[in-house]
Amino acid sequence: MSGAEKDAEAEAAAEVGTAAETAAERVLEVEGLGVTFGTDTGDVPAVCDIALHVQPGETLALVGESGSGKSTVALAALGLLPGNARVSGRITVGGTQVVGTGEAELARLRGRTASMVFQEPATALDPLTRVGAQIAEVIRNHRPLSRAEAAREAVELLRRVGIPEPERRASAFPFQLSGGQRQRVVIAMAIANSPDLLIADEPTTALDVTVQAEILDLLRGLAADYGTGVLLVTHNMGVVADFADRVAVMLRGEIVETGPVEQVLLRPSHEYTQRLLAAVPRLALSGEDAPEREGASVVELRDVSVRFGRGPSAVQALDGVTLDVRPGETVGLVGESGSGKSTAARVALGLIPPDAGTVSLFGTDLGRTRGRRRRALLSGVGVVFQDPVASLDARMSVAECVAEPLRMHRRGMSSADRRARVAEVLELVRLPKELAARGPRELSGGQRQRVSLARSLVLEPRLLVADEPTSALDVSVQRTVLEVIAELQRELGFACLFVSHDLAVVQEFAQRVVVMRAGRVEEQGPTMSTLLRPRSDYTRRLIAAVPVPDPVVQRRRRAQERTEATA
Amino acid sequence: MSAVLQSTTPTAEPVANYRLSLRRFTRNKLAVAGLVVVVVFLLFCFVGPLLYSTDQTHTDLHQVNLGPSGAHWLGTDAVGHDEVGRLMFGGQVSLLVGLAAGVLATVIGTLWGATAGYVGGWADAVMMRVVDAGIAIPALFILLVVSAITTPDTLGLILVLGLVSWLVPSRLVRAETLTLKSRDYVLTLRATGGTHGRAIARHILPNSVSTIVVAATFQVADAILLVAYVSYLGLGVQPPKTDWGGMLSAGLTAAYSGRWWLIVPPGLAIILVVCAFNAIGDGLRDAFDVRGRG
Amino acid sequence: METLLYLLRRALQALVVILIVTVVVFCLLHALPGGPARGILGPQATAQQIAAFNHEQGLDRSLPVQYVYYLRTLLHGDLGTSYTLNEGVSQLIGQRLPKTLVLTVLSALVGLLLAIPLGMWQAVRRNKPADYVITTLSFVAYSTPVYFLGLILVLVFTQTLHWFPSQAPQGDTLAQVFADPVALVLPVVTGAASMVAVFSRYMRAATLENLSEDYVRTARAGGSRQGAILFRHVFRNSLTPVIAMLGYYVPVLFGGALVVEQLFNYPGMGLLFWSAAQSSDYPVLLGCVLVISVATVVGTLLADVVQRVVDPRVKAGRT
Amino acid sequence: ALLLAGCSGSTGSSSASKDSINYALPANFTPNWILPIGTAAHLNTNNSSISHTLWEPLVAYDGSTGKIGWNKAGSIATAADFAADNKSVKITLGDRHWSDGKPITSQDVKFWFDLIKANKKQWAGYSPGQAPDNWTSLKADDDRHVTLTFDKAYNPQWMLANELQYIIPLPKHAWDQGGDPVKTWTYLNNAAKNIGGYASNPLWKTISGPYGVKSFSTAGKVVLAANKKYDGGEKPGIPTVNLLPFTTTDAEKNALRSGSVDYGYIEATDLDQKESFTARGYEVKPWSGWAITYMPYNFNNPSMGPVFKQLYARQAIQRSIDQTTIAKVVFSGTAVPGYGPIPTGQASAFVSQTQKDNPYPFSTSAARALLTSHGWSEQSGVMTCTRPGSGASQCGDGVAKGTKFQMQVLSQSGSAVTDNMMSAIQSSLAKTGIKFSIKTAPVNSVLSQTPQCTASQSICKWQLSFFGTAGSWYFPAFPTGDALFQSKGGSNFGNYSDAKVDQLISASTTSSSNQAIQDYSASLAKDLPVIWLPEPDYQISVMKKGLGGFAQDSLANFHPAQWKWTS
Ligand SMILES: Nc1ncnc2c1ncn2[C@@H]1O[C@H](COP(=O)(O)OP(=O)(O)OP(=O)(O)O)[C@@H](O)[C@H]1O
Ligand SMILES: Nc1ncnc2c1ncn2[C@@H]1O[C@H](COP(=O)(O)OP(=O)(O)OP(=O)(O)O)[C@@H](O)[C@H]1O
Ligand SMILES: [Mg+2]
Ligand SMILES: [Mg+2]
Repeated sequence: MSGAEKDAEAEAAAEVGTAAETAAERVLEVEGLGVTFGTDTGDVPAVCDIALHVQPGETLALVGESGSGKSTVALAALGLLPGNARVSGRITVGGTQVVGTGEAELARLRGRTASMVFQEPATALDPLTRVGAQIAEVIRNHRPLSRAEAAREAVELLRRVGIPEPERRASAFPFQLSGGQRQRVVIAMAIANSPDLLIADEPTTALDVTVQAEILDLLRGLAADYGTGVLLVTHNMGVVADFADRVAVMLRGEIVETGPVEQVLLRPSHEYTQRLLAAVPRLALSGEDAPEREGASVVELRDVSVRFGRGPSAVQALDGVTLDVRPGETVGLVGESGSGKSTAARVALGLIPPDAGTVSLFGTDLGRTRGRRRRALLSGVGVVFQDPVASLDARMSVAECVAEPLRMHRRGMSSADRRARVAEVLELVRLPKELAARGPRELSGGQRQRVSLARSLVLEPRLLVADEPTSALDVSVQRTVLEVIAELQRELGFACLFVSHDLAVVQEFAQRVVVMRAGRVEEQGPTMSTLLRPRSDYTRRLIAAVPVPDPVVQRRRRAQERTEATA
Repeated sequence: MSAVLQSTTPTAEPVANYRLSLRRFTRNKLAVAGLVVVVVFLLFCFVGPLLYSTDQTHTDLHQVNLGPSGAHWLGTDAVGHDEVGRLMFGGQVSLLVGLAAGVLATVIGTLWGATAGYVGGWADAVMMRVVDAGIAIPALFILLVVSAITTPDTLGLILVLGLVSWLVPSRLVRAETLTLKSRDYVLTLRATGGTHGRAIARHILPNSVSTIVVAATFQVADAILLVAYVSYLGLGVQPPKTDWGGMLSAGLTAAYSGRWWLIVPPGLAIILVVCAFNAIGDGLRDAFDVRGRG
Repeated sequence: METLLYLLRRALQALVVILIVTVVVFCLLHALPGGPARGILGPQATAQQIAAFNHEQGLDRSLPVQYVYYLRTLLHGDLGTSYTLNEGVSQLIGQRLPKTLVLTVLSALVGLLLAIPLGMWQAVRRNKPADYVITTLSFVAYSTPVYFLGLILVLVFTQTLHWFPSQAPQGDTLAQVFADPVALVLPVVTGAASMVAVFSRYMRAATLENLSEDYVRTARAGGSRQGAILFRHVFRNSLTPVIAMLGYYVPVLFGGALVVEQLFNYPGMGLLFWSAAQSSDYPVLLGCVLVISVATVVGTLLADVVQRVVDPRVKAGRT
Repeated sequence: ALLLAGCSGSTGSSSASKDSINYALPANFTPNWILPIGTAAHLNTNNSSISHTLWEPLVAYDGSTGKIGWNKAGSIATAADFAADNKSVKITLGDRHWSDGKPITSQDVKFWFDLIKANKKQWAGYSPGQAPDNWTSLKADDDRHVTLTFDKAYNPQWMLANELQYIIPLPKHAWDQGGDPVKTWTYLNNAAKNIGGYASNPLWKTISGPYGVKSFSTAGKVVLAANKKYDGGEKPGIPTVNLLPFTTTDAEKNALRSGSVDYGYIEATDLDQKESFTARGYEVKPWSGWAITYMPYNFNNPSMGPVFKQLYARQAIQRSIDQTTIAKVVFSGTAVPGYGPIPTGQASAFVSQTQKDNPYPFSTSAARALLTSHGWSEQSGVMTCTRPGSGASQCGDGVAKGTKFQMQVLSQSGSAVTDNMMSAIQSSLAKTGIKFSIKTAPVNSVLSQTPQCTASQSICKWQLSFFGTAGSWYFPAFPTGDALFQSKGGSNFGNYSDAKVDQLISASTTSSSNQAIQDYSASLAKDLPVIWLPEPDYQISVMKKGLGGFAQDSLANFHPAQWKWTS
């Protein structure tokens, strides 16, 4: 549909009357929305009595705790909820009622009047269809273009979302693109028919900060150029501050606060919003380096290289990495996605044998120890892996998971003692006792991650390797957990290798920081001096890309960047 | 003939909650019907002879090829055995061999596949080439040779059928083990000093249980079918023993003589029981599969 | 280049597999008691004739010598000569294999052409009556012994309804076989039945899995209709695991061919194999097993290659 | 109806015109040899039937005239005059010609003789001490007369029936390779190894019989066309003869039912459907064979050999087999009970009264009495030797105390009738207290697993063997037992040995009266060298009505030239 036609339609709508006028002004209007999921274990009421609206050219940010129903609202708006959802209330998109409308009619709406960008770029695209074709498909769903014309337009869209060499990339398969590029493709699909409404459900969480910033810029441009209304779901207050006009805060299926972004972020009225904002880690602008730690390294990587695969498709995941962690110290490992952080952590744990270089744990070469001695050595290690779903055996209860290290290394312990110890550790990570008997599948992502953490701490380790231990947590819970770790560390004096992509968190909790890029150590040193006065461009860019959860500051920063760029 | 109705991808995350699985299983009507059929047939074959006793060891040449009547509910066969009794008697062999061979194949396959998958590297490569070779050699050939070397009694038949059909489960279990062993919880265990034994016993085996159980049901179905096939080729159990496949193929000669009672009962028995086990396997897979929700 | 290397590696593995097969088969054959001579020459044969036969066929030499000898002739592309059929094994297989291939390939094609849409349709209508009906039917089709199914089809369609002839085409050449498509119907249907059952189940499972993938939601969000999503996206994504299974299905197809050939008087490879087994015709037996093994290995190899073509991720080693 | 016509056309419709006939070859047999000389592997019954229709034998001694005798119409010789001392024979050839017009002369007979003499080891008919060993010379008296001299006097009937019947005049002018019989043999055999050349190679065009090869497919279908130049007594009645191969009897029966076979067969179990075949225009005519059926005992078997050596034990076994009922019920009357070494399906002058009278009628109680009176008693259902020793009421030489009377048969697989017979035997033996277990294998495998052996050989584990689904042993016209029951006889699998029997056997071949062979018949009927079993018909033929004018040859050969469409 051309712009002219659209205008005509808007005019037609305007003629009907004032009531219709407001509806037409609001590209999305939600009233009294309730969604309940029917599951094996009974009904799960996800959201109830939600009311919100989005006007053309406006961005509404939907924030709130994990599991509060943000995605549910977003999906409901396009009628994309799974089959087990029961919806009540009213949703109007571009004048069309969504609830109760048939698939065929909704298909006419989707991708043209309103479209959507999903969180996970890895799986959002059909792996077997070239990206150009996938974009063209959306175009041809709504406009009578020939195949060739649609293909040409797809290339144009790829150019618009900032993909280099769009002609060539159009014929790439999704797996041949990076995560950021894939997300751009999804956005290209979403804007292919210049929709009135764009719903973006955590469009940048899977991406690292530099890419995140670019994507947000892109969305902002769209809203400005085409008057597209945006519903943005995110947990990142920095993004909200950067981008939103208005904010709605959700808690347990309800909207607890709405208002203009300055008001909500700077003068929150609801208690939950206040708590949320207080917990947001902020990059400090000044500070002192912690004193150098003494003592022999607990873990030391020297000139470690790791290569995955063979032949031309091989990946050099680590390339001459040298780092060490001293007793009582936390070393933050940062860097963009795919830079080799997790790999370095795994090498340190002896899970990946290095192709070159040495790894020593507690002063012993891990490559040369075997059997009982090795096990004894490893019993002093606690591990939290990045993916909370994969980290726990779904067959075991929470208590069993946490008790497993005790069973392995404290054979003599009585079961009563063991139970007591497990309860103690669960308490430490702020997990309620009732959870002990549940299976990991019955927990939220954040709870699972804390179970993992409890397991790693149960033996009072001498070394804790934590790979993004808080990625699935709300900022408030994240803060609590990180404080627990810091406190325990002060108490027990263990060393900690802390992998994170969140520079603010690292700045707050690590004494030293190692910045990685493409398998190499870009720079390392004491936290404050490294992050406040970075020596490499790369680090500087990483820091610049971290958004600040303050709309005023963020706007100023952006203006500054722009002038720097033009200068 | 050793095809399987098995999913190409091993079932994903198992569910901790068995009650939930049971509920999901019972919701699958076909699976429940399958279970009922299997139980009914087990009762018929193993308890039935106590209620309806017939002479299945001696022939009676004066009572051959009789149609159904009050004395012989399903008539008699070409050497005078009562057909109902024969069905029970043959069913004992078919069910026993099918179940035992299916379980045996699954056990061998599980051990082989789990070892190959867990040990990895060279051992895996060699073990999997052996499996490939096994798949490439027609089972029929092995059956022919083995039956020429030894008399296939019930035990022999179980062993032979078990030995020709462990390949598919072994591939399934290997695939499962491969993914499981790189799961973070197994890595965590190893990174914190757990032994291989513990990893296998606590994580890998319990988590592949659904794959194994599902494989076993399909394997049993296949084994029953294979027994029938083997009997058709004249390699089955020897008289006075019989099995459904043997009865069916013997009955087929009477297809044009209108003696349906020699064909339909054993044919139906095979189809029903094999269907039943397939349905059970299907139900189990749904029950264990977390993606199958809703 | 990468593909070439991959092919080379796979071919090498395949060779190893085939070598294992020959060793196993050879050993098994010679573990058979009695040796073939008496069986082939019949009860009337004299001791002299048996000795002459064993000498002529090299059966009086030690097993490893025989194996090496066999391998050597094999390398020259010679599979030996049948003991009973007065022909070279290569010629025999050359005559019989194409006929069996017609049968198996047609069965496989018909089977897949039916199974794939059926499976997809079932997935779309999951847990609806249609799904239950087809599921039940495919269980029944799978559970019916091939010989039983064949007999029923013959009884109904040739003896009662007289729709089809009771024999497969009797011509020797493929042209003659294809000249009589009506006669091919029953054998192909018999061969395809279990194929439809198995692969419709595979396809149903694969389709269900793909329908729950995120990209389906993306496509829906882009305004694509259910039909378009099914055919443009889900279909291709579901096909790859099904293709992977095809290679392993080769021996099953051959096994089925044996019964079909017996029932429909169609002397192909299955029957050749069977009668060679009946008459202890070692060279033919070895030749047949070898062909089936090679077919299986090549089948799996092809399935892999096709998968690489269909699914670009496989090539990049990221599945 | 249209469809139907299409179908029957495809399967090779039955010869509506009376110019051809479709004959069903035995299941799973494909013709693959036409040369009248060759190895045993090649010259099986069906191959030689085909070869005999191409090259007429010198003396056709068979059952094609209804009873076993010399069929002069189908022979090249018109007379065979034995010398008074029975040490030579003078044979007169008819005035006959090869298909290329050249006369058939005594040189063609000599050609065959020289070939066989020089290559006897490879020849199918060879058995040491017999033809050609016992033929000292063959002399061509003139073009139409030859004289064959023997090493001693022979029973003329035996000589005609069992030895002279081998001789087949061959076209020397077309086949001879420079007079070297060894080279010629090799040349001819090599040429015969090319089945593809059977219809085209000029070698096979020079024939003397009523038919020539029109086509010969490697898949087994053979088309014979009448030899227009044939000048013998058996003029072909039907111009084209199609010999059709079948994979299984079921396939053959299906073809019969659809009418595409004129002359086929069914199994004994199908006799109850006789009406359905007559309704389709067929006649069912059993084809009885000149054969006996039996199960050899392995007298050298380490465990059961000593038991088998006891006549009372063999009697007990024989008396436990109800041949009459088996023949009537299991074989549906298509078998006759057999009580001795002479076939009883046809009337003959060879069978003794003793054999006809059945010396050991069925009675399991009598059988039990035999065993119990010889020191056996039943223990848990199986007779066990309790009184070892060689006394009259003891088990006998070599039978150890505790020996159980249990034996296993290796029986031919693939026939329902055989399976049923074995079950019946098993059942009645069980009533006597003899445990009889059955193992089945393809007939070839049975034969190779039940060879002559000595007790120490591992292959000597076999106890009983059965390979007689279609009759165990087909005799030439004169049923001597030299190969079967003579000590060291080539096919005396169980190593039966009895000096008196040896004597009777050699008397039967040399003496010119039938008394010798009757004595032999009586003696073996009583001594039970094997378990005698019912003699089944060779096949139960099913012929289109109107096909007739011939008798089915009990020697199991078929003679297409005799087939006629009479209506
Ligand atoms: N398909 C489903 N079946 C059952 N329950 C569901 C389903 N999808 C979501 N839920 C439940 O609905 C609630 C809201 O989920 P939703 O995904 O909307 O949360 P969210 O606010 O997007 O959380 P997050 O920030 O973690 O993405 C959660 O409690 C979740 O467990
Ligand atoms: N098992 C593996 N096989 C092949 N390549 C791998 C493997 N593990 C990691 N890689 C590759 O190695 C590189 C480094 O990966 P790594 O997981 O260490 O990154 P990361 O810094 O932890 O990223 P993220 O922030 O996304 O977790 C990436 O390019 C990744 O694709
Ligand atoms: Mg969400
Ligand atoms: Mg990582």
